[in-house]
Amino acid sequence: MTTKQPNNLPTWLEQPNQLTSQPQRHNFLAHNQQHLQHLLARLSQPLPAVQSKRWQLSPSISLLRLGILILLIALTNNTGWLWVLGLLLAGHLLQLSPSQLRRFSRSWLLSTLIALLVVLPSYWLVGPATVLLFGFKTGLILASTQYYRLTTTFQELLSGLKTLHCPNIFIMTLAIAITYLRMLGHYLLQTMMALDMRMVAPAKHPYRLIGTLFGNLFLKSHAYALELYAAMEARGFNGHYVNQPATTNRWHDMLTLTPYLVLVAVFIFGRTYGIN
Amino acid sequence: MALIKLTNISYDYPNTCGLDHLNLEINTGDFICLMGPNGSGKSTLLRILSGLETASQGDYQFDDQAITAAYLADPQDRQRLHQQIGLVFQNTDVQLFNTSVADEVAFGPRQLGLPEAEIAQRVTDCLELTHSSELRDRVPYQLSGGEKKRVALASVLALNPTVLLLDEPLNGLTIAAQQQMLTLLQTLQAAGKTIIMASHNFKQVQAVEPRFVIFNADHQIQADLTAAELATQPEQQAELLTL
Amino acid sequence: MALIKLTNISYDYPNTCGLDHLNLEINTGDFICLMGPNGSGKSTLLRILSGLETASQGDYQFDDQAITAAYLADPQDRQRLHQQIGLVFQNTDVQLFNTSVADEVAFGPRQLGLPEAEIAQRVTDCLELTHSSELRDRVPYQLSGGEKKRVALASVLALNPTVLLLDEPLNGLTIAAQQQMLTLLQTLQAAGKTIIMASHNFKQVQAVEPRFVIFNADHQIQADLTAAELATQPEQQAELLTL
Amino acid sequence: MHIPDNYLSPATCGTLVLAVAPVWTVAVIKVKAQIKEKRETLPMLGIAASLAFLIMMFNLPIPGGTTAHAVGGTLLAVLIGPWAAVLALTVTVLLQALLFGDGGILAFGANAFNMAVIMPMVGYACYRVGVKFKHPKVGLFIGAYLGINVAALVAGIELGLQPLLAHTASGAPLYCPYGLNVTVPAMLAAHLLVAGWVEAIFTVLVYQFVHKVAPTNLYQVTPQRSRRPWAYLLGGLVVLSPLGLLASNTAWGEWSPAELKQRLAEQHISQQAPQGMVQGLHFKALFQDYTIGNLPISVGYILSAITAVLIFLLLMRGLQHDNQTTK
Ligand SMILES: Nc1ncnc2c1ncn2[C@@H]1O[C@H](COP(=O)(O)OP(=O)(O)OP(=O)(O)O)[C@@H](O)[C@H]1O
Ligand SMILES: Nc1ncnc2c1ncn2[C@@H]1O[C@H](COP(=O)(O)OP(=O)(O)OP(=O)(O)O)[C@@H](O)[C@H]1O
Ligand SMILES: [Mg+2]
Ligand SMILES: [Mg+2]
Repeated sequence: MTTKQPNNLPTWLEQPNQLTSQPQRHNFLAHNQQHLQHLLARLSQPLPAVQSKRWQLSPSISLLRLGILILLIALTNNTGWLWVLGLLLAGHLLQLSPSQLRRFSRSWLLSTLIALLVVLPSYWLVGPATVLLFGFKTGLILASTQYYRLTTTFQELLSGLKTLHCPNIFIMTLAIAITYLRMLGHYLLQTMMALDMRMVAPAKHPYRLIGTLFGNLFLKSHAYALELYAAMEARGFNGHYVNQPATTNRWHDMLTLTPYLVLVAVFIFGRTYGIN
Repeated sequence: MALIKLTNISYDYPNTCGLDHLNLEINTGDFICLMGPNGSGKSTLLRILSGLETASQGDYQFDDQAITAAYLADPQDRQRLHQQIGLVFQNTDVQLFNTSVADEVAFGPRQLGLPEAEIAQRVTDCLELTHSSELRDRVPYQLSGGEKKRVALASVLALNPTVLLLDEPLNGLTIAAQQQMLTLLQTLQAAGKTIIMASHNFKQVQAVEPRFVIFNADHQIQADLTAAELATQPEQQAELLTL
Repeated sequence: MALIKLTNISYDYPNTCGLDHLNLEINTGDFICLMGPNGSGKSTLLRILSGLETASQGDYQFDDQAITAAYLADPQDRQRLHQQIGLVFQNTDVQLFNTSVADEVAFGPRQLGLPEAEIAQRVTDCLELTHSSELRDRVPYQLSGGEKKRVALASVLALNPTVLLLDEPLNGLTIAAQQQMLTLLQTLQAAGKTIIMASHNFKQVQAVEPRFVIFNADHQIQADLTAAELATQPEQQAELLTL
Repeated sequence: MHIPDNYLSPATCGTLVLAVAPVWTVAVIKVKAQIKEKRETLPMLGIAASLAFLIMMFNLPIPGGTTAHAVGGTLLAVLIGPWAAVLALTVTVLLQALLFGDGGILAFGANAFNMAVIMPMVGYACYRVGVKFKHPKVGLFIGAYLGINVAALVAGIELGLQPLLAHTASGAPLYCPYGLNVTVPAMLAAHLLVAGWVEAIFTVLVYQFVHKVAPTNLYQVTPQRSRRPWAYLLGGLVVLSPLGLLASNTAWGEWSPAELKQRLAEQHISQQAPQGMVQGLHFKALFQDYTIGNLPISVGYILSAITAVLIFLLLMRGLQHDNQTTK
């Protein structure tokens, strides 16, 4: 094998670079890379964070349960009621593993704190009772959604929505969106890294760069859309996701839902007797 | 009767030419290797064959059925075509979209509605065939380049298509893995599958004695040689070695 | 004094190992070829060298400067590092994001604030060196696989980095184009650049007589041989041929 | 912009879901037609949803050292068409609510209304006007800026109405405790001053990129053939208008200035009704709280709704392109 005559390099390529460095106030690329990495870590989790073997709920029921719980919390102004609902929730939380529970508490406390900060100034407007009630209710709602998120996978969410007769076009869009979020997120992350490698000076027009980044992402995703969809079709996809048949027990489902149904009944009829 | 018959196929991208008046016949059980300079149209041809694009001009017959834009517009016909033709993309990234390798491979069979036991069997088999059993529980997009290639092939194999289109499947694999893959493809061919792959690795591919279809830089087919023909033409062979 | 010095570098992905206690010294003007099985950690090493990731453990010195997470967090230091190190990604798709090939190549020099005349000069030179002048006005994401590889190299070259990291740059190129690229890399090495590439094409790469750093499947360095050493070890050579 | 749970009363949330439902229906019909013409619209919907998600989580630097993020409602409308954008953004909002804790689950209707309906529609309308006057970019810029601000305004109103709609017997608010005088200025200030500009600049730059590289990938308006979907939408709105009664003790947002003032005073929030509203609400005098003559209230509502729809239709008609050139 003969190598050809080495081609001559232009002079600028033969001399080493003069290193320059200009101050930069903040690095939005690095910041966003971190965000994306968190998102991807969360998305790549194939199993739900918590999976109880004995007590597996069908996805539609857990979605329903979440809805009922939030609605009840939002509707009532009775602290006693909230107390009961809180106990119910705490019971669920007991099923979490210690590490999960710590994770749960951290994000829950943070989000509740933020919600409280927003309402706090109203203390001077309407007094402490409102702030307390609001804080209590918001905390409970955030806890129940957080619990749902910890125990549910995307696939379960999809099949849950499907069982609840959500229009197919929504489900499809949701399914593709979740799939793509991972792919596009990964792509965006890699592109940002590549960009980072060539950001040898502070960006003069950061916005132009971002426009390029997302314009490029759109076009690429357009092309990906066609290819991936074709690849999915090529593998038998016809607009319906076939899911792994879930092994759930109807009795368990009903049993788990019962306390909630009782609560709803008490809530509705209790009104006439002044319970709440 | 030829399985695939291309007559005068041209494909134009918005501002470049992709393919220029191609004629090609492929029979069931053929093992074809597409070669040619970069940008000569190998990928474009594979995309047309798989029904992802329709030719701007010319006629594509698959199994005596004309594959036209109208044919492909019908979801059922399209699906029927896709069940017979599997494509491994040049950029495997676009092909892997599930959350675990096992799910990835199971996706196709599951869509077909096979029983779970059979799906599990197929997954295990395909991963074994592509030497990627140990990747089973990994997340596909986090694999290394070569690992992705193998998983992509496994996921297409799981559908058991009769025609396998492979766009540079050897890329990014170690020489040993390339040989494994070629051996696997050869076995598939022996089982009656038709295999059409694009590759630049003449050296490696030569071992399985495919029929070489060689493109030139003008997006045309320059030569079409069976292994036997090639053996009698040392100057062609030398040319291919440095293509 | 070594330009790059890695001491006991390990890298852990969330649930797999990327690199396991690596030690490596690279001098200015070296031409290094990383080889090893798929998933052995070549790309991971290149990403660490480029400063895109920081090692989970161990010490990375570049030009007598420790490259740590804290160092990389400083935008100015980061820029200085990136002016010296250029990286061509394994998946070149992610690297090309401008509206035309010419813009793509001009991106880096423009960031540096060079005068337009010089930028134009660099663009022309780089495209010529990589044999892709005719792609000048094309849209990068619409190129074929091999064309993208060449444009990616051109866009990195335009920054004139002293260290070039190339992740499987020969992938998807024809044999002829591979040789062209290797010749170009050799010329760059002769001009004093340090070149570190990952590749599986032992046959082709051997011609430029690089130093081979060989990984094993356990993410460790198994052998580190200069071309001269390799010449005296035919059994090693045979092993590499089928790696 | 994402309203979390418990800031809006369940009644408001329910009403808003019902208000968006007809829009979704029309969107589904429209998009199905679009899919028939262009198959890739289906995957594009999902992709656009995830794109919107990424846009909303991408921090854009703003002078002063902090960051803001764009929403991309107008951008998506221009890229994939307004109706497809409605669906895609709805999915994004749902995804954020259910899986990422951005925005509430009960408040989903409200968030969808603000971000998935108002934003792309207002933005797209401006863009179309811009296209008509041969300045698409100007139209787009104004559209993006207006779109996000109108959405913010609506969100501010939704929040600000809560103390009036839901309170205990003693007048203590149950949900968002701030009145209109706080929420509207707060939302508007943030968006008029910062987020609006960020959104507008971002939108135009991405548009510019796509327009330059692949103008064919932009949404192409197909000449309108059927006006049926609009009819469904309007019909649905007419039927739904009595829901205004259900939403609260009094129809939300439709008090006479006096009542408003009294309610506000009740809560010691403000001794005076906001000046703008006093003037803005004068036209109500015509209908006297929608009770025309001795008709039952719900009929009055429907009549008012029909009137509004007719005015709306007339406006639409005036803005439409003529199919035949009039000579
Ligand atoms: N999406 C696209 N839009 C416009 N032109 C394209 C597009 N994809 C490919 N091309 C052009 O069409 C020609 C054929 O491309 P194709 O990808 O088929 O080449 P190839 O033979 O597969 O090359 P390689 O060996 O590099 O993969 C090339 O000139 C390429 O630049
Ligand atoms: N993002 C990621 N997350 C988790 N694991 C990863 C990730 N990227 C790579 N890995 C794993 O780390 C190991 C090293 O990967 P790397 O990409 O460095 O291999 P490689 O030597 O470049 O292989 P190839 O020759 O196939 O490109 C592999 O086992 C791979 O599966
Ligand atoms: Mg190709
Ligand atoms: Mg690699």
